[in-house]
Amino acid sequence: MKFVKYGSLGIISIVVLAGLGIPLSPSPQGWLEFPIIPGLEDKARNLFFHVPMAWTSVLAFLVSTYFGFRYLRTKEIDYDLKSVSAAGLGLLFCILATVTGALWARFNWGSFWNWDPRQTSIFILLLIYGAYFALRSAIESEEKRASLSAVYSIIGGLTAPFFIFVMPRMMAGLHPGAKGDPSGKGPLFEAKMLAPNMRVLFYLSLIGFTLLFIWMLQMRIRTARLDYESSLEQS
Amino acid sequence: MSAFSSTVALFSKDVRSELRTRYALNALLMFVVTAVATILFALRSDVPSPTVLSGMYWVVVFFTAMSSLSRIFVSEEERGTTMTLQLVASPSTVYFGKLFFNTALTVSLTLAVTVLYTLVFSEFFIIRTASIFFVTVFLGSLGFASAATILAAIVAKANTRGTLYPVLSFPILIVLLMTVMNATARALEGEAFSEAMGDFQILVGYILAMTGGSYMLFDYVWKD
Amino acid sequence: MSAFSSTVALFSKDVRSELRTRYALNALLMFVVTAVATILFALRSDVPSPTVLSGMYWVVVFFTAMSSLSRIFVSEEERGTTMTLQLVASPSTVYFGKLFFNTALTVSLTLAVTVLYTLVFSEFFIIRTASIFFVTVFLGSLGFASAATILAAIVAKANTRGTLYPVLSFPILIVLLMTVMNATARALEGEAFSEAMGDFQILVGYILAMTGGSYMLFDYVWKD
Amino acid sequence: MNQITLTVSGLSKEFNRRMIFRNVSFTISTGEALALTGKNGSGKSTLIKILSGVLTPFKGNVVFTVNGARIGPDDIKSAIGLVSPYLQLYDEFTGLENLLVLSSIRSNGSIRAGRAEALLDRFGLAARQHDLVRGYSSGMKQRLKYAFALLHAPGVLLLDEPTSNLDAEGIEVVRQVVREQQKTGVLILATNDEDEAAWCSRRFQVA
Amino acid sequence: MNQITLTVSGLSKEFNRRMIFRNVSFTISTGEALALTGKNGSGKSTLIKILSGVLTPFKGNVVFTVNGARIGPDDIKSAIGLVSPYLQLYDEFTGLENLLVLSSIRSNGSIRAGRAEALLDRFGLAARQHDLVRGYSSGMKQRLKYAFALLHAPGVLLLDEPTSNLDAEGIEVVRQVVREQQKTGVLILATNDEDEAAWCSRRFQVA
Ligand code: HEM
Ligand SMILES: Nc1ncnc2c1ncn2[C@@H]1O[C@H](COP(=O)(O)OP(=O)(O)OP(=O)(O)O)[C@@H](O)[C@H]1O
Ligand SMILES: Nc1ncnc2c1ncn2[C@@H]1O[C@H](COP(=O)(O)OP(=O)(O)OP(=O)(O)O)[C@@H](O)[C@H]1O
Ligand SMILES: [Mg+2]
Ligand SMILES: [Mg+2]
Repeated sequence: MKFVKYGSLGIISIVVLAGLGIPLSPSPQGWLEFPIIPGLEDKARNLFFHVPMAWTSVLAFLVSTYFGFRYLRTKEIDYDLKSVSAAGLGLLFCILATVTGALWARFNWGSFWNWDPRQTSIFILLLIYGAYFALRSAIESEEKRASLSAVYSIIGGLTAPFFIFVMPRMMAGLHPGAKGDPSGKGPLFEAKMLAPNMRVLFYLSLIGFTLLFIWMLQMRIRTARLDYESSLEQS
Repeated sequence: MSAFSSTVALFSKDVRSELRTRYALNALLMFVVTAVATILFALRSDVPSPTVLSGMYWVVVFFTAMSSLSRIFVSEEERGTTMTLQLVASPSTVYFGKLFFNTALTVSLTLAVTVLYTLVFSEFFIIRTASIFFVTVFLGSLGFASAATILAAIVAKANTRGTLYPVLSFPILIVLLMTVMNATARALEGEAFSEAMGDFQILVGYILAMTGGSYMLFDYVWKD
Repeated sequence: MSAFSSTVALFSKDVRSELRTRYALNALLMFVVTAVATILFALRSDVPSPTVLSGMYWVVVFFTAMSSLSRIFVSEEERGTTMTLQLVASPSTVYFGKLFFNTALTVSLTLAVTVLYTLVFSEFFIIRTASIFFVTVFLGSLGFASAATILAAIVAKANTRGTLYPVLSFPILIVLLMTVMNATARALEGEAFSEAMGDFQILVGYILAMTGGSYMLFDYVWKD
Repeated sequence: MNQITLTVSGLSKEFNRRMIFRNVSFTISTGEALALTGKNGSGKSTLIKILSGVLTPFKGNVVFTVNGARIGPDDIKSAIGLVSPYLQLYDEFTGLENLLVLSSIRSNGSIRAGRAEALLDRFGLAARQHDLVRGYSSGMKQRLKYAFALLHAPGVLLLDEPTSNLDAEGIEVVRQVVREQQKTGVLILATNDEDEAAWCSRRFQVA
Repeated sequence: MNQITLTVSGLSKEFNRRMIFRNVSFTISTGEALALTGKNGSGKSTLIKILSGVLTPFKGNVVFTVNGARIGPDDIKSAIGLVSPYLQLYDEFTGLENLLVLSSIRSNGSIRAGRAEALLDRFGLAARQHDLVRGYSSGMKQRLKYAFALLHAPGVLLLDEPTSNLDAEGIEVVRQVVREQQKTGVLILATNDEDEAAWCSRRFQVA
C-alpha cells in the first residue's frame, strides 16, 4: 500500500522537522511557537518520539498475540510468520522507547533508571520479547515452535492488565500522573501546559509511528514469506 | 465426577513417583538451604528491613520453584511417557492433576522457607500480622503454581529447559512477585488485615486469569 | 596424547550439542538478566553494601550454575546415551571433557554477570582491586565447575537410586561460596592483593581436592 | 456385541514440510484385522499414532463409531489399546502398579479386581509383578505393554511391531490375542514382517 | 589377519540379590559366531553388556586377546562394536554427525574419510544422512546403530536383537554383515528368534 508507506514517511518527517525545529518561547504566539514548560524546556521535544515508540511496541505486542491466536485456531503457518514479524518490530521499538526514555530520564530525573512503574512495565515487556525469542530458538519443529510461542505470548498478554493497573499502585512513580503526583495528569497533558500545537503534533506523531509500524510489518511479512518459500525449495 | 477422580489419580501417581525418586524434593531442599545460607552470609553485617526480608523470602521461593516445578512435565517428556499419559487421560485431567501437584509442592516449599526463615532470622523476621502472612503465602503459592504449570508444559517441549524455564517465567511472575512481596512486608510491619485486601484481590484475579487461560490453551501445548 | 584428543573431541561434541539444541548462551544470558533483575527488585529501595553486592553476585552465579551445570550428565542419562559414551570413551576422558565444558560455561557465566553488574549497579559495584576480583572470579569458576561436575554425575544416577546425595553435598558448596564472597567483598572494598592470599589458598586447595577426589571417584559413579 | 467401525478419510501428514503420506482412506469394522506394511520410514508408526489420537493429522480425520454412534474424543481413550516401541511405562513403579495407576487415571477406567493380575499372569510376568519396571528386560517390558493395552478390553487394538523383543512363547500369546481381538473388535497392526502381516484379513501398504 | 580370542570364565551376575546367571564360561575365536539364546528375561542382554564392558560382572572375568596379546580395558573400546535396543544415539545430531563425533571421541578412533558415508549408504540412510536423528523412524535408528557399530571395523561384534525394527531389505544387509564378520573376527548375537540363531556356528543357552 503506497498510502501507508508515503503517509508514514511524510508524517514522521513533519514530526521530526516541526518537533525539533519549532522554537520555544515563554509566551507562545500562534502555532509556530511552543510554550516553555518549567523543568522540561527543550527536553519536552522528546515527547514526540519517546511516547509513540512506547505505544508502537505495545501495539506490536498486541498484533503479534492476535496473529498467534489466529495461528492456534487455523494452524496456518502464515499467521505464525505474521506473528513473529510483529514481535520482531515490537522488540525494536521497545528498545528504542527504552533508550529514548532512559536518556530523557537521565536529564530530567537524574539517572538512567529509577524503577518508575512505567519503566518497570517497559522492562517487563522487553523481557517478554526476549523470552519469546529465546523460546522460539529452542524449538526446531516448525509447527511446535509456532503454537508454543503463540501460547506464550497469550499468557504474557494475560498479565498485561495487571502491570498496567498494579504497578502504579505498588510503587511511587516519577512519571507524571503516577501515585503521589499531586497534579494528577502530567504537566504535558494538563490543558494549560500542552499547547494545542504540541497536542496536534503529538497525535500526528502517534499516527505516523503507527503507520510506520504497519508499513514495516508488511515488508517484514513479505520477506518472511520469501524466506519460508526459499527454504521450502531447498528441502 | 469421573474427570475429577482421574485428576486425583494422576495427582496421587505423581506424589508416589516423587516420594519414590525424590527428584524434586532433593532439588528443593538443596536450593532452599543454600539460598538461605547465602543470603544470611550476604546480609551478615546489615540489619535487613522488612522490605528486604520479604523480597529475599520470595526470591528464594522463586528460584527454588524454578528449579523444581518444571520437572512435572519435563520428566514425562524425557522418559517418553507423555504418550502414555495422552493415551489414558484427557488434556484437562492432565492440566489439573499437574496443577494440583505443583500447588502442593509450592505450598510445602513456602512452608519450608518460612520455618527456615523464622529459625535463621529469628530477630528480624517476625510475622506481626499472621492472617495477612498466611493468606499471602497461600494465594502466592497458588499463583506461582498456576503460572508455572503451563510454562512447564511449554518448556518441556523445548530444548533448553533448565535455563529457559526461569526466563519464560520471570516476566509472567513479576506482577505476582511484587504483590506478594508487598503483602508480606505489610505482615512483617504489622498492618491491619484490611490494608492487604487490595493485594489479595490482585492475587485472586491473577490466579483466575492464569488458570483460566492455561486451561483453554493447554490442548495446544500438550498435543503434538 | 590420544586421551587428550578424545577429551577435546568430547568437549567439542558438547559445545556443538549445546549450540545446536539448547542455545544455552541465549537462555543463559536471559537467565542472568532475570536473576539480576529479581535481586534488584528485592533490594529496590536500599543502597547495597559491598558485602551484600558480592553476596548477590555469587548467588546469581550459583543459581545459574546449578540450573545449567547438572544438565551435562543428566541429559546423557535421561536420553539413554550414557552407554554410548561408555562404549567410546574411558571414564577419565568423560570426566575431563565434562569438567572442561562446565568450566567454560561457568567462566562465560561469571563474565556475563560481571558485565551486567557493572552496568546495572554502576554506582555501587566498583571493582577497586581488579587483581583480587579477577583471580577470585577465575578460581571461583574453576571451583564451581569442579564441584558441580561430580555432583552432576552423582545427581544423574541418584535419580535412579533415590539417595539424598545432593543434600549431603551442601556443606561442600557452602565453603566455596563463603570464600569467594569474602574475596569479592575485599576486591570491592579495595583491599590490597596480599590480603586475599588466604582466600586464594583456600580456593586452590578446594579445587585440587575436588578435581583429585572426583577423578578418583568418577569410575564408581559413572559405571553401573 | 458392539459393532465398532473406524473410518479414516483423506489423512495426510507432513513433518517439517516433508510429506509422509497423502490421502489415506479406509474403513474397518468389528471382525476385521488390518496389517499396515511398508519399508522402514514409510510412515506406519506415524499412521498408528494418528489413529490412536496422540498425533494430529495435517489433513483428514478419523471417526470411531460404536453401533452407529460416533465416539467423542474423551471416550476414545477407553476404546483404544496401543502397543508400540515408543510407548514407555513408568520406570519407578512396579509392573502391577503401572497397570493400576494408569487404569485409575483413565476416566471411568475402573477394572474388575484381579484383571491386572490375570493379564500379567497371561503374559508370564506374574512372578515379577512386584519388581520395578526399571529392571525389566526388553521382552518383559513388551509383555507389560500388552497387559496395559488390554487392561480395559479396548474395542480397537493397535499394535506397532507386535512381536519385537519377544521370545517364541511370547509370540504365541500375542498370536492368541490377535485372534481374539479379531472376534470382538478391530485390530490394526503395523509390521515389517511378512508372517505377521499374514495374520490379518486385510492389508494396507503405506506410501 | 588378526587372531582374536575372547575368553569368558566363571561369569556370574546378580541384580538386587537375584541371581541372573552363574558360572558362564566359553571361548570364542576369529571365524566363529555364537548365538546367545534364552527366554525373555533370561539374561542375554545382561551378558552382552558385560562382554561390551559397560556392566561389571559380579564374579568372573572377560579376557580379550589379539594374536595372543591381552588387550587392556582402554583399547577394548576400539575392538568392540555393539548394536542393541538400549543403545541410543544423539537425537540432536544428524546421522552422519553422530558417526563422526563418536568416532572422534573414541581414542585413536580416526577413520578413513568417506567410511562413515559408505556405511550410511550401505544401510540405506544415504538420502537421510543430513537429517536429525530425532526425526528417524525406529528402523532408521536401528540402521544407524549398525553404521555406528561397524565404523571402526571392530574385531568383536555384539548384536542384541539384531533384526528388531528392520524391514526385509534391512534384514538382508544385517545377514551380510553377520557373514562378513564371521570371516574377519568374532560375532556374538543375542536373539529370541530361531532363524537368527541359525546364522551362527555355535550356540549358548543363557540360564
Ligand atoms: C511503556 C513505556 C512508557 C510509556 C507508555 C511512557 C509514556 C510517557 C508519557 C505519556 C509521558 C508524558 C507524560 C506527561 O508529561 O504527561 C512520558 C514522559 C516521560 N517519560 Fe515515559 N513512558 C514509558 C517509558 C519510559 C521510560 C522507559 C523512561 C526512562 C527510562 C521514560 C522517561 C520519561 C521521562 C523522563 C518523561 C518526562 C516526564 C516529565 O514530564 O517530567 N519513560 N512518558
Ligand atoms: N538394572 C537392573 N536392575 C534389576 N534387574 C535387572 C536389571 N537389568 C536386568 N535385570 C534383570 O535381569 C534379568 C535379565 O535381563 P536381560 O535384559 O539380560 O534379559 P534378556 O535375556 O535380554 O531378555 P529379553 O529377551 O527380554 O531381552 C531380568 O530378569 C531382568 O529383570
Ligand atoms: N517427529 C518427527 N520429526 C520429523 N520427521 C519425523 C518425525 N517422526 C517421523 N518422522 C519421519 O516420518 C517418516 C515415517 O516415520 P515412521 O516412524 O512413521 O516410519 P515407520 O513406517 O514406522 O518406519 P519403521 O518401520 O522404521 O518403524 C520417517 O521418514 C521419519 O523420518
Ligand atoms: Mg515404526
Ligand atoms: Mg534383551
